Parts: sequence; C-alpha cells; structure tokens
Amino acid sequence: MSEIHAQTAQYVRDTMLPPKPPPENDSGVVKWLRSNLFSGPVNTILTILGILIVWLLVNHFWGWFTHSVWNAGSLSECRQLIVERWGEGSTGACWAVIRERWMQFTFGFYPSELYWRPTMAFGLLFVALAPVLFSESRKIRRIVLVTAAVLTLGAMLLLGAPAVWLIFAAAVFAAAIVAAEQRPSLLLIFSLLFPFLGVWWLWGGSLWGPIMALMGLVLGWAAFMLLGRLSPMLAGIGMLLVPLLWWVYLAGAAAQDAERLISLSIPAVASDRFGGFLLSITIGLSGIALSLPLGIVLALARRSDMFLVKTMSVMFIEFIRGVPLIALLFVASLLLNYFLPPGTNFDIILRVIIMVTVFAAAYMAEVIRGGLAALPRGQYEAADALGLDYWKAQRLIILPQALKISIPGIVSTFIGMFKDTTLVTFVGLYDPLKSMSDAVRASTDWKGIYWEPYIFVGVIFFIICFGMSRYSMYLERRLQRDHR
Amino acid sequence: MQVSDEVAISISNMNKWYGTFHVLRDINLTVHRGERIVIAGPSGSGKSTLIRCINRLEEHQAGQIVVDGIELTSDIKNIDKVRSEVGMVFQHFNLFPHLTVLENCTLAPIWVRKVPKKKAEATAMHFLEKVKIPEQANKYPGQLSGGQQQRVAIARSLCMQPRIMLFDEPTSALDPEMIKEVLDTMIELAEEGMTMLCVTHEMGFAQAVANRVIFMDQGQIVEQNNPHDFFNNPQSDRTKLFLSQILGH
Amino acid sequence: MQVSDEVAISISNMNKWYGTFHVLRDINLTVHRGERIVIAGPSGSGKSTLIRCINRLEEHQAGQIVVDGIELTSDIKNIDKVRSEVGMVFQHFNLFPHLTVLENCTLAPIWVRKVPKKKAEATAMHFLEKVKIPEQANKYPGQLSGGQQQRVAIARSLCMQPRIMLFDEPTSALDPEMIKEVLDTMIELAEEGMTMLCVTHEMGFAQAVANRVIFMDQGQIVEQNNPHDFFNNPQSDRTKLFLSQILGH
Amino acid sequence: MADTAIPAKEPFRLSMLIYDRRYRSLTFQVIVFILVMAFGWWLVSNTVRNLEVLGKDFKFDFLSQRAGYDIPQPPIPYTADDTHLRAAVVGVLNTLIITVLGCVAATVLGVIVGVARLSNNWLFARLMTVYVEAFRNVPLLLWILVVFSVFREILPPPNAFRGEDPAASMILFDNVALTNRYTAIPTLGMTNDPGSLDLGWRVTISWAAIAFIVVLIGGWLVHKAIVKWAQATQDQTGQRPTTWWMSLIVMVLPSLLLIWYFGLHMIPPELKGFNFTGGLNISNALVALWLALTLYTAAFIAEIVRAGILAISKGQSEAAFALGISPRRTMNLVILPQALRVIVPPLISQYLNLMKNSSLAIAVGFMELKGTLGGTTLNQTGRELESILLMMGIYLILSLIISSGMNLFNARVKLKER
Amino acid sequence: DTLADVKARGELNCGVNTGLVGFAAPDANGNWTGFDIDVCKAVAAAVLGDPSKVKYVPTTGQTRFTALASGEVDVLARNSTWTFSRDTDLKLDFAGVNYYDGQGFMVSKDLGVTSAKELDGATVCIQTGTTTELNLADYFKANNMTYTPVNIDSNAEGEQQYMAGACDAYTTDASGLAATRAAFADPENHIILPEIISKEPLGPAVRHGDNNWGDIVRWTLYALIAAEEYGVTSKNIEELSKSSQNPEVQRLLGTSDDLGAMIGLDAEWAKRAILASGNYGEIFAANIGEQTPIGLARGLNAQWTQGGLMYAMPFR
Ligand SMILES: Nc1ncnc2c1ncn2[C@@H]1O[C@H](COP(=O)(O)OP(=O)(O)OP(=O)(O)O)[C@@H](O)[C@H]1O
Ligand SMILES: Nc1ncnc2c1ncn2[C@@H]1O[C@H](COP(=O)(O)OP(=O)(O)OP(=O)(O)O)[C@@H](O)[C@H]1O
Ligand SMILES: [Mg+2]
Ligand SMILES: [Mg+2]
Repeated sequence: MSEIHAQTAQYVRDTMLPPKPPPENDSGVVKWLRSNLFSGPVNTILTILGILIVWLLVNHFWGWFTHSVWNAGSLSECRQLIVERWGEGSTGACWAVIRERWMQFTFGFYPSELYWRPTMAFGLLFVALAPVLFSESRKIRRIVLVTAAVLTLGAMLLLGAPAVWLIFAAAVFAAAIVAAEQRPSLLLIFSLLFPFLGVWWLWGGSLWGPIMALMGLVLGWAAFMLLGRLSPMLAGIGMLLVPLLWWVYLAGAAAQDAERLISLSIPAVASDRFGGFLLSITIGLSGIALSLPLGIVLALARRSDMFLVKTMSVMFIEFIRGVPLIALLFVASLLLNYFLPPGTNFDIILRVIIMVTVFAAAYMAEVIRGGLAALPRGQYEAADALGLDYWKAQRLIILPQALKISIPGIVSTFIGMFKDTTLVTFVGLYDPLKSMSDAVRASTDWKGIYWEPYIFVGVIFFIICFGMSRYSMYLERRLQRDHR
Repeated sequence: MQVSDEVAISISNMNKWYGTFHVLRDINLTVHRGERIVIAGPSGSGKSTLIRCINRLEEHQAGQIVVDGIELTSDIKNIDKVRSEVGMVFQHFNLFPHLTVLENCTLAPIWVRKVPKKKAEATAMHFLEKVKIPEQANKYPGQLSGGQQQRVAIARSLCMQPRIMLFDEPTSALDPEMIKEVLDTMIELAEEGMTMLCVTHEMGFAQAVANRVIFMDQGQIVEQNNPHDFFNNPQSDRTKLFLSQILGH
Repeated sequence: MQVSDEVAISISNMNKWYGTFHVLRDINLTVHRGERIVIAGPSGSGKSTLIRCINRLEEHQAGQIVVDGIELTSDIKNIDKVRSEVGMVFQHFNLFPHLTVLENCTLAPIWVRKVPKKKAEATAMHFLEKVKIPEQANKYPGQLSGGQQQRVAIARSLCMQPRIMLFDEPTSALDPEMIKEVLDTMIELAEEGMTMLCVTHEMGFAQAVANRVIFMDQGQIVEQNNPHDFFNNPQSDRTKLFLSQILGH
Repeated sequence: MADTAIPAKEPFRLSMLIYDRRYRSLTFQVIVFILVMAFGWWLVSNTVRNLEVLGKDFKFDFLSQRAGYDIPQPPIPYTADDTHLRAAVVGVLNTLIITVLGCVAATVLGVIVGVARLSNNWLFARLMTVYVEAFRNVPLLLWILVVFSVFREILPPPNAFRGEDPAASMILFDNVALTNRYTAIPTLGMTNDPGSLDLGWRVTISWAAIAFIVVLIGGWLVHKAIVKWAQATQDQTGQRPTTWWMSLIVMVLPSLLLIWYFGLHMIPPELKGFNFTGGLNISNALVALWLALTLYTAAFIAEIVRAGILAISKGQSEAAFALGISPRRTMNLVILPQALRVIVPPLISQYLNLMKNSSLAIAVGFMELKGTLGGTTLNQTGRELESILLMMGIYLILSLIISSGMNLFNARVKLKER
Repeated sequence: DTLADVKARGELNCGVNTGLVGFAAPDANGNWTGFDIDVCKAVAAAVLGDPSKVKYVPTTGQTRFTALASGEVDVLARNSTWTFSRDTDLKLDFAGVNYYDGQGFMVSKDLGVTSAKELDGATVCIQTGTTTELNLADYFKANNMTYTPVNIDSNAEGEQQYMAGACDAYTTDASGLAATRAAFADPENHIILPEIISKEPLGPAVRHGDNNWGDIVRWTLYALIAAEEYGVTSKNIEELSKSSQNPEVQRLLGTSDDLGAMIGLDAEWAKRAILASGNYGEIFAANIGEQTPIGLARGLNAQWTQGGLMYAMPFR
C-alpha cells in the first residue's frame, strides 16, 4: 500500500460535456399524473376520494343552479316560472330577488339618487391607499389607479352623478396618476385629507364639520410645535389637550358660523340609511383607520419598560381580546349610554364604530408589536447614537419600518373585522348578511326566499376577502424578499 | 495514513438532473477505504449535490453509485444501510435545537442502532471528548458558539461509527477564530484513517490531509490530482483561474 | 497627527454589571483630543460594552465617565449633548433601510441640530464625497455593497460633525475585498486629527494609525502601549497568547 | 495632562422629574396612571348618575329570581322554575361543551387538512386549499346558518320514520336516527344499577360512571407505567418491546368487566308521538354549531399547522435522514417536537377565537352563555348593565384560563438560546 | 321633557321592529311601512305637523327597552307586550293597546293535530326575545305536557325550520302566524290551532316619568281609535271638520274646545294624526286587514261597538 494510490493519478478533462435533456420517463403528462395523483395506494385513494367529493357536491347543487330564474317580480312568480319551465315538483334558484334588490344589498337604504357618492368615496379610497399599500411598485400602482379610475367614473356615470362631481373625481384621479409618476409623496396629502372628505361624502351635510375636525389636528400640531420649545412634556400634553378642547367646545360652533358665512353643503344622509355592504365597509374601514393610531400607542406602551404603562396596556389588550366582539357590540348598543354623561345620545353606527375600533385596536396592537419586535436592535441603537430622542426615533426610524412590516398583519386584521361586521345585525343594524336578507324577506313579495340572498352575500364577501388575503400574501412575499 | 485497496465508494457514469437542469454530468469516481478527498470548485458547480447523492439525500437519475458494496437504488433498506454507514456534516450544522448536545449524539444510535442508552451515552461522551467539548454535553445547541456546534455535529455523526464521512463546507459558516478548532478536529479524524470526502475551500487543510483534490465545474469533474501537484501545477485553465481567485485573495 | 493636552474622554474607576455579571471592572482611561486608540481583546472581554458606555448606549453603575467635560449621569440633557458630540459606527452598519443614503445622512442634522435641509444636504454631500460615494446619494442602503454601506455609516456619523468617533469592529462583517476601502476611509479620518476609539482586530490598521493600543480581557484593561511595543514586545502573558492566535491563524 | 474638573454629584432638584432619566419615567407613568384613573372614574360616576336618573339600581339579585323559560337539553337538571343563576350556569356549561368539542374536532381536522395541503397529491391538495379559502373568507355567521340549514334540508323529519313503509329508516342496526331536529342515539341502561352520587345543586353522577372513570384513569396510569418500562428496557438493552397490546388489554378489559358487572345495555330510541324518546336526542343546533365552528376554525388551524411544518427547515429532516433515522421517526423525534413550538401559540389563540365565536350560537338557538344570561335573562329582567358585565367577566375568565395554559406551555418548551 | 326635545329636534325618534311583515318593514328604498309605523306617523303628525318627520330606529328584542330608557327613541312602537314587570320594573309606560294579540300555534295539517292540548312531546319553534318563551313554558307546565323548545333568533330562520319539519309547531303571536302562513307556497296545508295561550296586548310605550309625553302618545292612539268609532276617515275628515255637528267629533278635530292645549299641542293635532294614514280601521285594513296578503280579521281588535275591545276613552 503506497501513500499515493493508483487511482489518485492525475486526471484532466479536455472537453467539457454539454448539458443533456433528462431521461424520457422523467417528464410528460403520464409522469405528472403518476407522481401527482397516483403515486402509491394512499395517494390513489385520496384522489378517488377527492373526485367523489367534487362529484357529490356538483351532483347535489347542479339541478338547483341550472333551474335559475332571473326575471320575476316575486317569489311566487318565480316558483310558477320554475314549475312552468322545468315541470311540476322541480326546484330552482330564484335570482330575481338579487336582480331586484342588489342595490339594496350594496347601499342599504342610502337615497338612490345619491348612490354615486359612496361609489366615488370608495373609488377615491384607492387613491388614498396608493402610497401606503401600493408603494412597492410603480407598475402595480399604475394598474390599480387606472382601473379604479375607469371603474369609478363609469359607475358614477351610470348612477347619475352630477357633472361637477364627475369632473372633480376625474380630476383627482388624473392628478393622482400624474403624481404617482412624478412625486408620489404628493399622494400622501390626499391620504391625509381622505378620511375627512370620505366622511363628508358619505354623510353629506356641511363641509365645515370635517374642516373644523381637521383644524383640531392642525391646532394640536401647532401646540406641539410651540410648546416643544419649552418642554417636550408640555408639548405632549398640549398636543393632546388642545385638539380635545377644540373639538369638544369650539369646533361645532365654528362649523356652524362658517357654514352661515359660506355654505358648503351637500344633501345630508342620516346614519340609519346606511346598510348592506356600504355599512360593512364603512364600519370596517373606519374601524381600521381609527384603530391604527390607537394600536400604535398600545403597542408602544406594551413594549415600554415603564411598568405601570406596560401593565395598563397589557390589561386593556387582554381584556378586549378576551371578550367576544358581539359582547362589545351589546356594550355599544346597551351600555355605552350608561357610561356617558346623562343625556348624551349619539348615533348607534358611531357607537358601533367606537367599539369596533377599540376591538380592532387590541388586535392591531399585537400586530404592530410583532412589527416592532422584528426590527433589529441596531436600528434603535443607531437612532440613539445619533442623538434622536424617543419620539423622534419612533416617528422617523422605527414606526415607518415597523408599520411596513406589519401591513400583511393589518390586512388580515381588516379581513377579520370586515367579516365580523356582519355581527352588527344583533344590535339592529342592517348588515348585508342577515338583517338585509331579513329585510328583503320582510317584504310580502319575497317572504320565504332563503338561500339566494345568503349565497349572493357570501360570494361577495368571499371575493373581497379573498382578494385582500391574496394581496397580503403577495406583500408578505415581497417583504421577505426585501428584508433579507 | 494508509489507503487500502478496498473500494469504499464507486461512482460510474452518474448523471443527475434538477427538472431539466443537468447538474451532474457523467461523474466517475472511485474512493478507496482510508482515502481523504477534497472537492473544490466554483459555486454552483454541483459539489454539494454530488456529496448528497452519495448518501441519497438526492436521487440520481442515471449511472451507478455503490457505497460499501451496496448499490443505491430506490430500495429503502439499502438506503438505510448506506446512511448508517455514512456520516454527514453540513455547512449549517443542522443540530436538533430541542435536544441537548448529549441527546443529539445519542438519538440515532438509540433509535437506529438500538444501542442501550447507557452505552450510547458512553460512546457519545467519548466522541465529545475527542472533539474537546465534553463539558457542554448537557447544554442545548443554541447555547454554544458556531465552532462548538460544528464540533458537536461531527461528534454526532461519529457516534453512528460510520466508515465514511462526508463534509459539505463544514467551516464556511464560521468565524475565523472558530475555523481552526473545527479543522483541527477534522485533521485528527483524518489521521485516524477515516475515509473522508470533504467539500471545502480551506486550501491549507487540503494540502495538509488530502490524498487527492477533485476540481469540479459545471457538474463535471474537471481535474483531479494529489494536492501538491494540484496546487502547484494545475493543468486545466479553469482550475488555474479558480486557484488564482481563491489563493490570490 | 498631533495630540493635544486637552482631555476628550476621561473614565475613572468605572464599573458595569449586566445583572450580576461584572462586565467592566475598574476601568481607568484618559483619551486626549486627537488621540487614536485601538482596543483589542478576545471575544466577550467587554470591548463593545466599554465603547457603548461612552455614549451611554449602556449605563454604567459605578465610577465616572466624562466626555468633553460633560459627566454622563441620568440627566437626559447631558446625554443628548454627549451623543451629538460623539459619532458611532457599528459592526452591522445599522443604516436606516427605508431612507436613501442622503436622507440617512441628513436625518440627524435636520431633526437634532435643526440645520436647514439645504445646508444639511450640502454637508452630507461633502462627507459622502469624502468617503468616495457621492454618486450613491439617492440609492437605498439595500442597494449598496457592505463596504459602501459602512462608508455611508461613517459619513452619517460625520454629518453630525462629532468631535469624537467610536468604531465597534467596523470591518468584521465585511468581505475581505471590502475591508480595505473602509480602512482607507478611517485612515484618512485619522490623518485629519479626529479623536478616535476603535475596536478592531485589524492589526495592520492599528500599527498604521493608532497612538495607543489597549488590550482588554475579562472586563479589564490588561495592557496598553504604543502599537510598536504592543505588537513586538507584549508584556502580559494573555496579550502574548492573544497575539499569537490572531496573527498565527 | 490637565485632568478636567469632575463635577460634584447633584442634589435632587424639581427639574430632575422631567430631565433625569430615572425620575422622568416615573413622572410619566404617574401622569398616565392618573389620566387613566380619572377616565375610569368619569365612566363610573356617569354610570352612577345615569342609574339614578333612570331610577335603576345595580344589583345582582335578579339572578335569584325564577327564570321562567325553558332551555333545550340542559347539561344539568334545569326547568323553567329554576333561577336565572342556574340558567346562566347552564349557559356557561353549554359554552364550555361547545368549546371543548369544537377545539378537539378543529384540531384533528385542522392538522389533517394542514398536512394534506402539503401532500403531493395534486387534486387533494387543491381541494383542501379550496376548503380552507372558502371558510377563511366568508363570515362565520353565514357558515353557521348554512350548516344548520343543510342539516335541516337534507335530513328527514322524525315523522318520516313513521308508518308501514317509512320514507327514512334508522341506521346502525336501528340504533341511531338522523333527523332534521336531532340525532337520536341510544342511552345506556343498567340491570344492576348502583345508584348515583349527589354532588349537590341537584347535580348527580352515577356510581357506574364514577367506576368507569376510575378504571379508565387507572388503566391509563398502568399504560404509562408500561411505556416507562418499555423505555427502561430500551435504555438497558436497546430493544424496545412491543407494548401496544398490553396497553390495549389494560385499557379495555376492566371496562368490559364493568359493563358485564353493571349489566350495561343500550336502550335504542323509539319514535313515540312527535319525537323519538327513550334514547338521547342530540339537537342539531349543537351539532351544526359544533360542525360550523369546527370547519371554520380548522381552516385557520390548517394554515397554522402548514406554516409550522414549513417553518422547520429542511436541514433538520436532512440531518435526521443522514443519520439513518426513518422518515416516520424523523417526524416524531425531530420535526413534530419543533413544529409544536411554532404551532401551539397561534393554535391557542384559535381556541380563544372559537370560544368567543361560540357566542354566535344565538343564530341557531343553541342556548349558551350569550343565549341565556346575555339573551333571554337580560331580555326578561331588563338588567342589561349587570347581565352584560357579568357575561363579559365570565368570558374574560375563560379566556384567561385558556391563555394561561398557553403561557405555561410556551415557558416549558422555549428553546434554550445563548 | 320629551315633547320639547322632539319639537326642538324637529323629528320624532320611533323605535320599531327591524322587519316584521305588516307591522314594520323598510322597502327597497328604506321607506318604512306597517301597522306600527302608522302609529309613529300619527304621533309625528300630531306633534310636529308632518307625518314624515320620523326617524325610524330599528331595534331588536334585546335592544328595544334600552333604546327607550336611554332616550335613543321617544316612543317604542314595536309590537311589545304590555306586562306588569315591564310597566313597573323596566320603567316603561304603555300608552295603550293598538293590537290585541295572543300567542298561538301553527301546525302542519298532515300532523293530524287539532288542538294545542295534543302537542305533548312536540318540538316547538319559538322566536326568542319576547314573552313567548315564558308563555310557552307556562302553558305546557299548566297542562302537564312536555315539549322541546327550539329557540330561534329570527323569524326567517324559524319559518324555514318549521317548513322543513324540524319543528312540529311554530308558535308566536297569532298575527305573526297569519303573516307567516300567508307567505308559504302551500298555505292550505297549515292550520293555526284554535287555542290562544296568552294575552298579548301590544302597544306603544314611552319612558316612565314623562307623563305629558305619555299623554300625547296615548291620546294620539285614542284619537285614531275614536275616529273610527265616529266614522271619521282620512277621506271625509276635511268635510267633517267643517260640517260635523257631533260635539265629540268637533272636540276631536279641534273645531270646538281646545283639547290640544291641555297636552301642549295645538287644536288640530288629532286631525293631523288621523290624516297621516287614516283612522284605526283604515290603518288596520291597509296593513294587516283581510284585503292584504296577511289577511287578519278584526276579531278582538274590532271597535267595542262591534264586539271588539277597541275602546277609546272619551274626548272631553
Ligand atoms: N433543489 C434544487 N432544485 C433545483 N436546482 C438546484 C437544487 N439544488 C441545487 N440546485 C442547483 O444545482 C446547481 C448545483 O448546486 P450545488 O448546491 O450542488 O452547488 P455547489 O457546488 O455546492 O455550490 P456552493 O459552493 O454554492 O455550495 C446550482 O446551480 C443550484 O442552483
Ligand atoms: N445585554 C447583555 N446582557 C447580559 N450580558 C451581556 C449583554 N451584552 C453583552 N453581555 C456579556 O458581556 C460580556 C462582554 O460583552 P461585549 O459585547 O462587550 O464583548 P466584546 O469584547 O465586544 O466581544 P466581541 O468581540 O464578541 O464583540 C460578554 O460576556 C457578553 O456575553
Ligand atoms: Mg454547496
Ligand atoms: Mg463586540
């Protein structure tokens, strides 16, 4: 046995081998079928089981679906038509009810001549969201904005929107599309204004109300800036107190006076006219928008090293997460009046939004806490080392990154909340699923109709939620790629 | 450090594809018992894939691999036999984080070799001493430094008393200070006559212990030679280019 | 490279504990304006902790640290003052990934020093030119190589026009090719007379620019000397051992 | 070298409350605490004033009044003559029953579906995906209604079982009847009835049941001992004896003996009058709610399980394979113990959700806590403040119990890090 | 003071059912119609002079009394049964009865049941949240029978349940039974059993304590009932207010004696209330009478002169 063995003799390849295609039995349809459906007995059984399930489902519902009636004035007419067409004893779906009432499922009891207003608000929402949700890619932003513009303007035209507003919406979209290309940061201004404009478009009335509400924020900011020179502590207190005082004592009167001077009113629509998906979306969106700041505060408090602050935040979050939303809704409808000064009485939708906000904030806090925890410590340290104080570090460095990481979680929270808005039926609001269906059934024409409204509402929910969940998955993947 | 005539691994005309991508092309390689082979080559050249084919972590599609007289086919029994004869150490250690160091080392002997626990633990302690970390036996992998973890990974493989050891870039995830301690362990192992296949870029190590250096590129064995000639007198242009990059740095 | 008589940092009898673990023990150190000090020592010896105490990223529990005439106590005003006098560069750069390079550099001047944006940007460009990457100003950190990122981190610190710079292993997370470009930047800085404290294992750098090398072990300053004597004639056994490991590898 | 003069230690000044790190956080906390307390006090004082204005009081004595309404299938004896308190307890028990049943079933189904989604059977994986997405993206309320209606529309009414040539027939040797009201199953009768133990509050438990429980627990302990012995043998010799048949005997045989001793037999349900009697009628409200909650929650659990398994890096299984450990053992010894750590925390929060979601039972008339205390009782007594606060308190306590279970688990399995 | 509040607001907040055919339901445009709705309209007409100045607040069985107590609604016109404890303990005041109802049972014909006494052992679907649950429990207990309740939250689910044979009997107020039966595809296959097991006087309620407001609602209701008694309809009211010689009618319509002033309203309050949707009989006929799909007979709700219980206190 030698140190250097025969086989270790030198070897040099003089010509490189080109790549070859893989052997035949390793590709093709048969191979796919074999490896994906029938590899082994267990898999074959599963495949057969799957086919069986699909066949059963289709078999059961096919007849009912194919016997669909789209044109009828009432359930009895539907039944008659089905019997006429498909013979005695056959059953079928009566989609005529959807055809007749789908506007009601969508807009509730919103005045039909004003349907264009929520439509516009919803369309412009995409402009407001563009910098937040679609900031990643120019192409996607372009697609979203253009699609939203076309659909919204088309819908507004069909719903008979006044020319002024059509032009306005078109102008906003055009400006947004241009801004998205040139200076995306301009879009943020619209995002900031949108909550106030949205409220105005939905509820109508005087524009001065939202303007004065916005004023409160401006005043808070001014107070912060002014007092900030004196002491950060005072600034913080001023930032909270000044807007609060303004809103409680002055804003209402100021809005009225201003309205008297220059009238900026559109027809008002009372909350009790909200229903259907309009109600769900309104509650869901306001819940998310309002719960975001509250959630941020709670998350920061929960991560704080101050014992009392942390404890209170934990207690609040755990309390809210420990009770069902339905209980909180009952609090909104039954108990909130006990907790507020005698004689205060405000809109049930507003009360529900408050409770939904509080509910969502607890979940949001957990989502954002996750985002905060995902940031490397180095970011905090670098901010410290540069001399930024706590709030500046949070605002400039930590939160922008943490919120971005949290967007998928926020979207999931929103999906959950959007689905949960169906529970408002238990406090007498017209959610699309139960109350609205029941309201439709309460008309003599459609009394007794059962499956069709449920299926319709379910499908719409599915489309919206599925779309959003896919979107959040897409975001998640993107973020994973970015954050390597 | 003697090499026997006995063949430990023999690979002939082996080909492998990932989908339609031809990763390994016509590989022919015979490894004798007691040989220490270092495999080098640019990233993506198929070094890891080759090594992983030897204990069937990847399947090859054409050609033959015979390990210790057992041909690797889809027969599960053969695969199990081969795997318990061949130890493998990964780049990222892949220790089991939920088990202590000792449990990591005794898991396979107990469940695969059916060794009594006491005996398995004694063996494990023996190998832990060999890699110089007997005092860490009851810690969890997460509590050790990278170099210590890699040494545990080596000990874990040794506990199965394999006749062949495969190393896939065992030091490339380590800090410079820790590389040395792992290499020392491997050198010691080599001196005991273990058959070793090692993918590494540590040329010092290659020169010190390898019988043979194999250079791979584009899924092919481009050059093989004894370390001295390989480094001082490379034949192929590719090898020269590669060496200039590695050593010039 | 002149050293003035003025004291920049004075640390006396400083002690620090993490819980019950005594990380820094009786540290006494005086740094004069213009001095360039390299701190070396084995892993876990407390080098990072010492440096982080100087700008109060960590709190010390006993003894005194006076930076630029300001004692570090729990008074936030003092802390803020010190931090804007002392720049720090981290091992992992810690750039803000959501801001462009330019924004990274202007953030602190604008929000802490209340410099007008235009002026801050001019300053930032000046320092980016100094670290030789003005053309990257509008990219995001994620688009740069490690060496470039570290140079941005240095520029970012310089934008606050600190009188003292702290470096914590600024090159240890970099690939060998990139180490040089960062060290060059640091050498240039040293030549301009910046007071620097630098934790590093780059002994070439230490020999080239340091006035003094401090060797730490187990939370204590074990030896300090000028670089020449430190490397060629170490006094303590620990230093000798350490140097043999570092240089021998 | 001129040393800088070292400033002397400062005495306490008022400004330190704001500027000194040590005091500032204290100041801040006190301010926040006072604000929160003030807000709380404001709420309470408003409530007190409102109660005064409405001429109401805040007392829980309505709980001792006669409830006056019936609850179908109360888990403990209950009639309309019982108090609201007892009705509330029935509600809590029903909530617990549905929660426990739901959690168990949802876990089983969720794990199966989660693994199935990773299966390499294309069709089956796709089907599971459809199922998961359908349930995750449609409101639970709709699913509850749908499942309930499916039961109602597909199954025959009890009177379809009547007559010479009935339209429907019982299954499992005429022991079980699936109707659109309930599932009628046999009850157990005993020829040798040992009587019952009175637990007080009109709750009784049969001695026979106690005997079975004791025997089962005993059997389980013996099984544990057998496993321990097997482990010891393995540690000694390396070979693990086959023990499953011993365990089976220990678990089953004593029960069989008891069955024989008590003369246990089944009393099948019989159609009498309008309904099946004699057996046990498990109402469809319970089953449908259970099924809907299970299907809904399982969809979420499936995602958690899938993510958990995917989170364990491929390297772990490869390392195990390279050691020659078989795929099944790899699952048991390496993958599952690690995946569990990832899976359990979100799993528990799904349990919490399930418990909270069970309050939707009012949609199908299953009388759990929300249906009794927060529903009919509230409605009949008009004590909304008391009822709802009490109800929220109970939900909160249940949640805390579940989540403290989670914290315990987390603390136990936490991976040791440097 | 509710009257002042309502006047200041210019709108009456009226608590109604979320959707009960014939009594209160919104149509596709959100316009409310129904028997209870017309009471709200009459009150609004009397107080504000405009029957359309009503905000309908949909309430569920659980939220209705709280909505009233908390001041969210001024009057609750939501088929609520007047009971002792509601009048006293819940601090409501019932202003009168606009519909005398009673709880009954509906069963399928092929069940072969003709009397509620034969329902021993039956499964009964109930709508929760009303007095029906209590009545049902009492009735079966009193008759020494057993039953299985199926407590369903909403009407639609309850009906569906009953139609599929998941309950033997459906129980709710007789008016509701009639409405439900009318909507079936096969109404002829279902019968309403003769037994009425409870008294369910339904009427508008107001908050306890504001007696003046209670008076207004009460006498508005009486005005509607009295109008029918005296033959005052929305058609002939203008004419009668000029020409009627009946002093009672004159007082009612405010042409002699200013009764309105006594309750803080003007003289023509009752006239406007009647004009809003007609007198009691007209309202009944339009919403739930025999000509409507619901097809309820007057029965107990006929005028006392016709042998019914509708009896307006004298306007004097
Ligand atoms: N599971 C896989 N599917 C498809 N392609 C793969 C897979 N694993 C590896 N490859 C590809 O096969 C080629 C060879 O990979 P391999 O990991 O063997 O290279 P390597 O020589 O070990 O490189 P490195 O030095 O980076 O580890 C690469 O091009 C790689 O991208
Ligand atoms: N936050 C902390 N809590 C507890 N112990 C810590 C903490 N940070 C560091 N330590 C410990 O303090 C000791 C000194 O740490 P330090 O990071 O200062 O070492 P170092 O000399 O910088 O080492 P390296 O070269 O690895 O960076 C180490 O033993 C470390 O484990
Ligand atoms: Mg590799
Ligand atoms: Mg360090």
